[in-house]
Amino acid sequence: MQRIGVFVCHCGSNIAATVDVKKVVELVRYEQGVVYADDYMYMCSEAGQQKVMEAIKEHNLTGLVICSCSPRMHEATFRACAAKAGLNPFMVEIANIREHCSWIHKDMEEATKKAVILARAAIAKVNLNTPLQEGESPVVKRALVIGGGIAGIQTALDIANAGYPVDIVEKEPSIGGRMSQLDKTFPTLDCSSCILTPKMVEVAQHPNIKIYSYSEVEKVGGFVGNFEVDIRKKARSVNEDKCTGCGVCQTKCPLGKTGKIPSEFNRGLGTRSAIYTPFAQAVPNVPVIDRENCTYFKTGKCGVCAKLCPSGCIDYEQQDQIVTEKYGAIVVATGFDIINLDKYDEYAYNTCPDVITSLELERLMNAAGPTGGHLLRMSDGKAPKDIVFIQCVGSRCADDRGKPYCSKVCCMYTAKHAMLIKDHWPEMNVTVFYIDVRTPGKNFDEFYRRAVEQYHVNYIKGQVGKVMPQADGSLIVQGSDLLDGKQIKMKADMVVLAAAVEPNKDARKIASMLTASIDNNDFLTEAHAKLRPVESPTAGIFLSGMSQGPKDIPETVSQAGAAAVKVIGLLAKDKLKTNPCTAKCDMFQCNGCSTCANVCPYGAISYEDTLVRGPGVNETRRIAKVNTALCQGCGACTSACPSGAMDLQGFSNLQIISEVDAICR
Amino acid sequence: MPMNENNEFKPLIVAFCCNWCSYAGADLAGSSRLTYPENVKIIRVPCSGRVNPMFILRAFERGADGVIICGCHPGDCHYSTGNYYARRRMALLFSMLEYMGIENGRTRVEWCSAAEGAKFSKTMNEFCEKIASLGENVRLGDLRCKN
Amino acid sequence: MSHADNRAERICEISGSNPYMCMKCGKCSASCPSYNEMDIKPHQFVSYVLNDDIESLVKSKAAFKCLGCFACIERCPRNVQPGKLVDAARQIVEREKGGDYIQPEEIPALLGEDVPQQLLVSAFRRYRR
Amino acid sequence: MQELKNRLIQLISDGTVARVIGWKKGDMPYNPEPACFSTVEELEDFVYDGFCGANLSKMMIEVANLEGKTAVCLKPCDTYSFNQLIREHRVNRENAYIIGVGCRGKLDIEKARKAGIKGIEAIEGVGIEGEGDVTFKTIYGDKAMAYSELLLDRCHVCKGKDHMVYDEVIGESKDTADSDRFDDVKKIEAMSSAEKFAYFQNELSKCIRCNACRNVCPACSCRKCVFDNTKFDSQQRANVDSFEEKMFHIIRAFHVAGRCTDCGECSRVCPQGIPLHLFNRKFIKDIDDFYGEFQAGKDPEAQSPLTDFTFEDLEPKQAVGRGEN
Repeated sequence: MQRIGVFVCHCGSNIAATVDVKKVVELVRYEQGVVYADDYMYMCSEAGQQKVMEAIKEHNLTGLVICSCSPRMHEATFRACAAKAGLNPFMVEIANIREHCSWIHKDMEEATKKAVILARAAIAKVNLNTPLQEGESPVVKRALVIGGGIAGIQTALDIANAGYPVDIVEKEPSIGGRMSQLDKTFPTLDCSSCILTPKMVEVAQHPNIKIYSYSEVEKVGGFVGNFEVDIRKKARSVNEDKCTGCGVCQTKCPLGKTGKIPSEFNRGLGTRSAIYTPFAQAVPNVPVIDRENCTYFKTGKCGVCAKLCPSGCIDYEQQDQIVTEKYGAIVVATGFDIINLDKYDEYAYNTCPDVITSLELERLMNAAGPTGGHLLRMSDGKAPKDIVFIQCVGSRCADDRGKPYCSKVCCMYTAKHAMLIKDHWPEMNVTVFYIDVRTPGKNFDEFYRRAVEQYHVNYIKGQVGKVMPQADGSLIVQGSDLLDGKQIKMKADMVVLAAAVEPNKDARKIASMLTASIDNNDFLTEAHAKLRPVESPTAGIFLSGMSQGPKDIPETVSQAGAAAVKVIGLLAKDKLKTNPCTAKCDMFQCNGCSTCANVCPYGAISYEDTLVRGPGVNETRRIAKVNTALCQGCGACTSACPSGAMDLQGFSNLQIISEVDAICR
Repeated sequence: MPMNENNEFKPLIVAFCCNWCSYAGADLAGSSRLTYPENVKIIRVPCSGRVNPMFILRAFERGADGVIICGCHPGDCHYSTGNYYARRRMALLFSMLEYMGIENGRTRVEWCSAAEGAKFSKTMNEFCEKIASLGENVRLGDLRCKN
Repeated sequence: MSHADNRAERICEISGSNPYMCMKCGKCSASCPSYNEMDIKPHQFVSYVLNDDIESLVKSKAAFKCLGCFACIERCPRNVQPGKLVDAARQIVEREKGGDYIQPEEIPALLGEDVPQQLLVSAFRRYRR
Repeated sequence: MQELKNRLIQLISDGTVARVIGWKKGDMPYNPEPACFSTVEELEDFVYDGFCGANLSKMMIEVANLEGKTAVCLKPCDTYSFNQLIREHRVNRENAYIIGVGCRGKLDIEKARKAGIKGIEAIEGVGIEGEGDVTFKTIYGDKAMAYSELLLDRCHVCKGKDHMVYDEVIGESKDTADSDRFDDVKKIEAMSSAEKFAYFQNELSKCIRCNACRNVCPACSCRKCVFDNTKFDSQQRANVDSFEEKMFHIIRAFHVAGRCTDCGECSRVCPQGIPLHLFNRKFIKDIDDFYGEFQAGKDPEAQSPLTDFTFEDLEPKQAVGRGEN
């Protein structure tokens, strides 16, 4: 017979405003097994925990029910608290009377009734709880970072500098990510590659970092501390070890001069050869052959690169290669792209080459870009005179053309663009149509104000309704000026769209492989929006950069560092405590039918001939055996088992049924 | 039959929510103050694959009027595959209940992620309405049908 | 919207639009071809509904200057679609007249020289149901 | 039958097998009993005729670990059950000598009773060969019925004349199917919800919980079944209002879902004549409809549909209301 203590939390007024806490205490006092019941203003506070610990000792409690917030919030707190008082931590159950009751209900009487029922269910469960012991599993002291942009680079460097080996998997031929495409960075206007390139080089030279470029994660198995990952190294057609990065192949490739292959790095504004590195500072500085466009791969003729390569590293026969590696932790840093603008006809993006996205503008303004850093119109190669920026293209949209969130970086980079243009070419007129200018960040508003005050950029509050290309090659922009109450029609030579950001297309696929949760916008979900912002709810998976939500470079770098710290904290442990809520087989009921092993995602179940001795039995049978180090406690086996021999500790059949009974009483 | 003061039928609804997605979704509904009726009571299970058909039958036998099982979206299961098995198991169970003359709609499976607090609340509101329209569960109390 | 006659609510009901969704970006007014003719601008329609001032709307010139070109409906990023509010205001005017709906044979007599073609087309598009 | 009996005697005499599982004469001419024979003398009582409906594969579980091989007589449909038991590691294929016995359909004495035949003393024409009518010698004189009229319901939806697993086959088999296996299920599916409920209410209210269906079932071969399990509160108790009691039939059907070979033994042995196979067959039909055709026991390597999935499986809400628009 258990001796259960029930503690009901007021959570200030969070619970007490809708649930009559005192009444709950009075009503649960007479439940089976309950020997003590009390309430307190903040159960999770030190004083509240003290109260719990004292009650455990004073009343010899064998079980605890805490009626408070979600177990996802404070279950660990109260388990630790129980352990401190000498009670097995798995004798604690939480009745969630805040998120599942007080916060969503308004009627005090009904909410109180529900709180009592939720408490009863938890009490019924605790009556059947048994003390459980945590197991241990070893930690592979190596981390994987998926994505080699600034987020992945920073995370990898921080982990590597702490002394742990890190692998970066980057699907493009070079690391660097979006940041390598940028020209300057706000709010200080540093040159992007000037601050990024040293980091890329550091990664390349770091003894603890290995880069898998032009590679993708193919399969992920295992669990925290013991992930097993298959990495597909796509065939580069170039021997990475022999290549010296001399660049002869790229300059001599006949397709380079035809200008037929658009350069992805330059957002299609420039062209590249079929054998190429995306940009001059590529890391690794080893080209790849684009087999879809390469003449040799298409016709079997050409082979110029192989003939001219001084180190003989061109290998047309190279195949994709699968590398399997073990990791203790995985960081997702898959970054972002900008949305497709096909659905925004009104801005004429698809019909007029002089309507460009901000990312394209970055390339046009970059000295290494397709125009050598001269801001020229793509249609006629002339310098524009009037430039109009349109904000929130696809951001903050309630319809299915865009995204519901604010992309966060556009206000600042537009101020940056406006300022840079006015700085280089003071004769150009720059107009920005905005809905709101959002500049929360250190020195951010000052930066935006400089654009207006120092550079006289024309900021107009109002959205643009339509961009109309004219026969003379110019554009007419029709927009609102809400403050002046006018509809404006103005001439422009170039229109720049602040297109919404969206997570990388592969984010969902990768999240699925990692069994990490992901939201409707394909951003990875953090374990707690406020308190665990760089961790996925899936243990051992960490989030870095835009894959978690829109953020700028300073934020990305801070988050990357934070993710690294979490990884280091994990890798620093020799053993991890394993969840003791594992499956357990009752040998008297097991038929050895293998059904459970068929559904186990972790291969944790094996079968052994076991001597079964008990009332009326004394024979050797084929019995299921659970490897508790592998078992993650999902319970798939328990509901697949035909005879009900498999049960899950901590969520046993009888415990769940007793909860059902308590609720339906 | 439980009634409220307006003499409306208040169904008893048991919701099995997986710990990783739907329970967290319910928490999000809570912290976003997205309301749904009090008669929904949530039982936390590690995975929708943990839900044994026995639990559902038990709830009905004990007087529940509706049972809903919520799990991670297919493909997003924290344990990779649990919800796929649950999906098959529940499809067969629901079809069998229908075959035995139990009203459609007393049981439901909904995939709800940790980020879908609004969906969780909406689902519960819809489900409560549906069950209220079906009325009290009398058929599935005793399959021997001896009373 | 607790106004006695609940006309604002009726506007929302008729239009199926939720003015609270508006983020005041002004794209509707930016798209409107008859902007200069309107005494109440498309984006202002939203605030008039929010502020329960339907009287001004039904008395406005704007309600009847709207061509029904659907540009604001098409482009509104928040699904508020002010054009539908304008349309609802017109319907309120019609309904409150209490009279019968117009018969098809009466239409030719009502058409003046300066009735824009687009208005006719859009009226058919809208009222064919 | 004599050929079969001779072969069994030979197998025992030359030591190929240590025992034989077959049927022996019962107390009435129409109820031969499953039996285990260890000597040539015991085999004197061996019988195999049209009334040997019992599926003997389940008995092989008990002999799986005994010394020496065990010969077992399996009809074509019984071999499905045996295969399923192989898949579940319940029987030892190495230890079994399977004689596929010929079958031209098995008989249901209830059909004769329903035709008003009483006081049966002897029955002729029920051998495994032949085409003629069945003659009942009764205290009221001879009565004849066509063999096909007497067939068990399950034989009208025969799975075929081929044995799925065997060491040797003795005798000819015949596919006796003359109606669609799912006709009865479809009939119920077409009813309104209230009609369905009334139908099952009527059928299930006859249940006396004798457990015959459960005990005979070769799929529910648990050492300690879910109905003996204290962990669900589903174990049998004297209390007739227990959870287990109320939900017995649905639990039983789910218990064997995906594993049931549709051998029909449950309905054959039900003393109350409840068409229990209608539950199992509904699951089989749904599995076929939802996940592609699957016959448990056809291939002992095949993955059971309940321990398998595809990414595109139908959603539970699509599984119901298919009869409606």
